[in-house]
Amino acid sequence: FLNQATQVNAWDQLLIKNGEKIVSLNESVAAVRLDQQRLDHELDFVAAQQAELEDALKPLEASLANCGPVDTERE
Amino acid sequence: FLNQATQVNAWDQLLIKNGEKIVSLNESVAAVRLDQQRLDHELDFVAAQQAELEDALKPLEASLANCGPVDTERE
Amino acid sequence: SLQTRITAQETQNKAHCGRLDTLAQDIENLNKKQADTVAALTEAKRKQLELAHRVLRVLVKQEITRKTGFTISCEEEQ
Repeated sequence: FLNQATQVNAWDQLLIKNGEKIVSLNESVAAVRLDQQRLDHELDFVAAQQAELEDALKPLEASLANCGPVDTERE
Repeated sequence: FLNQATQVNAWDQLLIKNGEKIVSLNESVAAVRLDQQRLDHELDFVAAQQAELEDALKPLEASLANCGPVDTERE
Repeated sequence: SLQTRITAQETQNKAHCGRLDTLAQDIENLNKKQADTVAALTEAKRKQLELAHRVLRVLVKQEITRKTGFTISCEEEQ
Protein backbone atom coordinates (compact mmCIF):
# COMPACT_ATOMS: atom_id res chain seq x y z
CA PHE A 1 0.00 0.00 0.00
CA LEU A 2 2.74 2.41 0.92
CA ASN A 3 4.45 1.64 -2.33
CA GLN A 4 1.30 2.47 -4.24
CA ALA A 5 0.88 5.73 -2.34
CA THR A 6 4.45 6.71 -3.23
CA GLN A 7 3.73 5.92 -6.85
CA VAL A 8 0.60 8.09 -6.84
CA ASN A 9 2.55 10.93 -5.27
CA ALA A 10 5.21 10.66 -7.94
CA TRP A 11 2.54 10.80 -10.62
CA ASP A 12 1.10 13.88 -9.00
CA GLN A 13 4.47 15.58 -9.29
CA LEU A 14 4.78 14.55 -12.91
CA LEU A 15 1.32 15.85 -13.71
CA ILE A 16 2.00 19.16 -12.03
CA LYS A 17 5.26 19.53 -13.93
CA ASN A 18 3.56 18.67 -17.20
CA GLY A 19 0.83 21.19 -16.45
CA GLU A 20 3.36 23.94 -15.82
CA LYS A 21 5.22 23.12 -19.01
CA ILE A 22 1.97 23.23 -20.98
CA VAL A 23 1.16 26.68 -19.60
CA SER A 24 4.59 27.94 -20.61
CA LEU A 25 4.30 26.31 -24.05
CA ASN A 26 0.93 27.97 -24.46
CA GLU A 27 2.50 31.35 -23.73
CA SER A 28 5.29 30.73 -26.23
CA VAL A 29 2.81 29.83 -28.95
CA ALA A 30 0.78 32.96 -28.21
CA ALA A 31 3.92 35.11 -28.41
CA VAL A 32 4.95 33.52 -31.72
CA ARG A 33 1.45 34.11 -33.09
CA LEU A 34 1.63 37.78 -32.13
CA ASP A 35 5.06 38.15 -33.74
CA GLN A 36 3.73 36.49 -36.86
CA GLN A 37 0.95 39.07 -37.06
CA ARG A 38 3.44 41.89 -36.59
CA LEU A 39 5.64 40.50 -39.37
CA ASP A 40 2.68 40.28 -41.71
CA HIS A 41 1.70 43.88 -41.00
CA GLU A 42 5.24 45.07 -41.63
CA LEU A 43 5.35 43.14 -44.88
CA ASP A 44 2.07 44.71 -45.95
CA PHE A 45 3.53 48.11 -45.13
CA VAL A 46 6.67 47.47 -47.19
CA ALA A 47 4.58 46.21 -50.12
CA ALA A 48 2.44 49.37 -49.96
CA GLN A 49 5.56 51.55 -49.95
CA GLN A 50 6.95 49.66 -52.90
CA ALA A 51 3.73 50.26 -54.81
CA GLU A 52 3.97 53.96 -53.94
CA LEU A 53 7.57 54.14 -55.10
CA GLU A 54 6.64 52.44 -58.34
CA ASP A 55 3.84 54.96 -58.90
CA ALA A 56 6.30 57.78 -58.36
CA LEU A 57 8.83 56.12 -60.65
CA LYS A 58 6.52 55.68 -63.63
CA PRO A 59 6.10 59.37 -64.60
CA LEU A 60 9.83 59.94 -64.05
CA GLU A 61 10.66 57.09 -66.38
CA ALA A 62 8.19 58.38 -68.94
CA SER A 63 9.50 61.92 -68.85
CA LEU A 64 13.11 60.82 -69.08
CA ALA A 65 12.26 58.46 -71.90
CA ASN A 66 11.12 61.53 -73.86
CA CYS A 67 14.23 63.51 -73.01
CA GLY A 68 16.58 60.64 -73.68
CA PRO A 69 16.73 60.41 -77.51
CA VAL A 70 17.04 64.17 -77.93
CA ASP A 71 20.05 64.25 -75.64
CA THR A 72 21.67 61.37 -77.43
CA GLU A 73 21.37 63.24 -80.72
CA ARG A 74 22.83 66.36 -79.17
CA GLU A 75 25.93 64.58 -78.00
CA PHE B 1 -1.22 -8.09 -8.78
CA LEU B 2 0.25 -8.62 -12.18
CA ASN B 3 -2.72 -6.90 -13.72
CA GLN B 4 -2.22 -3.94 -11.44
CA ALA B 5 1.45 -3.78 -12.33
CA THR B 6 0.59 -3.72 -16.00
CA GLN B 7 -1.85 -0.91 -15.37
CA VAL B 8 0.77 1.06 -13.47
CA ASN B 9 3.21 0.62 -16.32
CA ALA B 10 0.67 1.71 -18.92
CA TRP B 11 -0.17 4.76 -16.86
CA ASP B 12 3.51 5.54 -16.49
CA GLN B 13 3.90 5.32 -20.25
CA LEU B 14 1.01 7.74 -20.78
CA LEU B 15 2.53 10.31 -18.48
CA ILE B 16 5.92 9.96 -20.10
CA LYS B 17 4.36 10.27 -23.55
CA ASN B 18 2.81 13.61 -22.63
CA GLY B 19 6.16 14.76 -21.31
CA GLU B 20 7.81 13.79 -24.57
CA LYS B 21 5.10 15.55 -26.56
CA ILE B 22 5.78 18.72 -24.59
CA VAL B 23 9.49 18.52 -25.35
CA SER B 24 8.88 17.98 -29.05
CA LEU B 25 6.35 20.83 -29.26
CA ASN B 26 8.76 23.11 -27.44
CA GLU B 27 11.34 22.32 -30.10
CA SER B 28 8.85 23.10 -32.86
CA VAL B 29 8.04 26.45 -31.29
CA ALA B 30 11.73 27.26 -30.93
CA ALA B 31 12.26 26.47 -34.62
CA VAL B 32 9.38 28.71 -35.67
CA ARG B 33 10.71 31.46 -33.46
CA LEU B 34 14.19 31.21 -34.97
CA ASP B 35 12.75 31.45 -38.48
CA GLN B 36 10.75 34.45 -37.35
CA GLN B 37 13.87 36.23 -36.17
CA ARG B 38 15.54 35.59 -39.52
CA LEU B 39 12.49 36.91 -41.36
CA ASP B 40 12.42 39.94 -39.09
CA HIS B 41 16.01 40.81 -39.95
CA GLU B 42 15.45 40.33 -43.66
CA LEU B 43 12.35 42.48 -43.54
CA ASP B 44 14.22 45.23 -41.70
CA PHE B 45 16.84 45.12 -44.43
CA VAL B 46 14.24 45.43 -47.20
CA ALA B 47 12.53 48.30 -45.37
CA ALA B 48 15.85 50.14 -44.99
CA GLN B 49 16.63 49.69 -48.68
CA GLN B 50 13.17 50.93 -49.52
CA ALA B 51 13.75 54.10 -47.52
CA GLU B 52 17.07 54.62 -49.34
CA LEU B 53 15.40 54.34 -52.73
CA GLU B 54 12.75 56.84 -51.72
CA ASP B 55 15.42 59.28 -50.57
CA ALA B 56 17.37 58.84 -53.80
CA LEU B 57 14.30 59.60 -55.85
CA LYS B 58 13.18 62.70 -53.94
CA PRO B 59 15.48 65.34 -55.50
CA LEU B 60 14.78 63.97 -58.94
CA GLU B 61 11.06 64.19 -58.36
CA ALA B 62 11.48 67.79 -57.25
CA SER B 63 13.59 68.75 -60.24
CA LEU B 64 11.24 67.13 -62.73
CA ALA B 65 8.27 68.74 -61.08
CA ASN B 66 9.85 72.07 -62.06
CA CYS B 67 10.68 71.01 -65.61
CA GLY B 68 7.50 69.10 -66.17
CA PRO B 69 5.22 71.86 -67.54
CA VAL B 70 7.92 73.19 -69.87
CA ASP B 71 8.47 69.79 -71.42
CA THR B 72 4.78 69.39 -72.05
CA GLU B 73 4.67 72.71 -73.85
CA ARG B 74 7.58 71.74 -76.05
CA GLU B 75 5.92 68.64 -77.31
CA SER C 1 -9.32 7.48 -1.81
CA LEU C 2 -6.14 6.35 -3.48
CA GLN C 3 -8.34 5.13 -6.29
CA THR C 4 -10.06 8.55 -6.35
CA ARG C 5 -6.70 10.25 -6.76
CA ILE C 6 -5.74 7.90 -9.54
CA THR C 7 -9.01 8.62 -11.33
CA ALA C 8 -8.41 12.35 -10.93
CA GLN C 9 -4.92 11.93 -12.32
CA GLU C 10 -6.27 10.08 -15.32
CA THR C 11 -8.71 12.90 -15.99
CA GLN C 12 -5.94 15.45 -15.63
CA ASN C 13 -3.66 13.58 -17.96
CA LYS C 14 -6.40 13.29 -20.56
CA ALA C 15 -6.93 17.04 -20.35
CA HIS C 16 -3.20 17.59 -20.88
CA CYS C 17 -3.30 15.27 -23.85
CA GLY C 18 -6.13 17.25 -25.43
CA ARG C 19 -4.43 20.56 -24.76
CA LEU C 20 -1.22 19.28 -26.34
CA ASP C 21 -3.09 18.17 -29.46
CA THR C 22 -4.57 21.66 -29.77
CA LEU C 23 -1.15 23.22 -29.32
CA ALA C 24 0.32 20.90 -31.94
CA GLN C 25 -2.39 22.06 -34.35
CA ASP C 26 -1.68 25.70 -33.48
CA ILE C 27 2.00 25.22 -34.18
CA GLU C 28 1.26 23.55 -37.49
CA ASN C 29 -0.93 26.51 -38.46
CA LEU C 30 1.87 28.89 -37.48
CA ASN C 31 4.24 26.94 -39.69
CA LYS C 32 1.87 27.30 -42.63
CA LYS C 33 1.45 31.02 -42.00
CA GLN C 34 5.19 31.40 -41.80
CA ALA C 35 5.56 29.70 -45.17
CA ASP C 36 3.22 32.34 -46.61
CA THR C 37 5.29 35.06 -44.97
CA VAL C 38 8.47 33.63 -46.48
CA ALA C 39 6.84 33.69 -49.92
CA ALA C 40 5.69 37.29 -49.44
CA LEU C 41 9.14 38.35 -48.27
CA THR C 42 10.76 36.68 -51.28
CA GLU C 43 8.44 38.63 -53.54
CA ALA C 44 9.20 41.86 -51.66
CA LYS C 45 12.94 41.25 -52.12
CA ARG C 46 12.48 40.58 -55.84
CA LYS C 47 10.40 43.76 -56.21
CA GLN C 48 13.01 45.68 -54.24
CA LEU C 49 15.76 44.63 -56.66
CA GLU C 50 13.61 45.60 -59.63
CA LEU C 51 12.82 49.00 -58.11
CA ALA C 52 16.45 49.65 -57.20
CA HIS C 53 17.44 48.93 -60.78
CA ARG C 54 14.77 51.24 -62.17
CA VAL C 55 15.66 54.05 -59.75
CA LEU C 56 19.31 53.75 -60.71
CA ARG C 57 18.46 53.88 -64.41
CA VAL C 58 16.34 56.99 -63.92
CA LEU C 59 19.08 58.65 -61.86
CA VAL C 60 21.73 57.91 -64.47
CA LYS C 61 19.52 59.21 -67.28
CA GLN C 62 18.76 62.34 -65.36
CA GLU C 63 22.45 62.91 -64.75
CA ILE C 64 23.20 62.64 -68.47
CA THR C 65 20.32 64.99 -69.24
CA ARG C 66 21.56 67.49 -66.69
CA LYS C 67 25.09 67.41 -68.08
CA THR C 68 23.91 68.17 -71.60
CA GLY C 69 22.18 71.25 -70.28
CA PHE C 70 18.65 70.09 -70.73
CA THR C 71 17.65 70.78 -67.16
CA ILE C 72 19.39 74.14 -67.15
CA SER C 73 17.39 75.30 -70.16
CA CYS C 74 14.28 74.13 -68.35
CA GLU C 75 15.13 76.24 -65.38
CA GLU C 76 16.02 79.24 -67.53
CA GLU C 77 12.70 79.18 -69.24
CA GLN C 78 10.89 79.43 -65.96
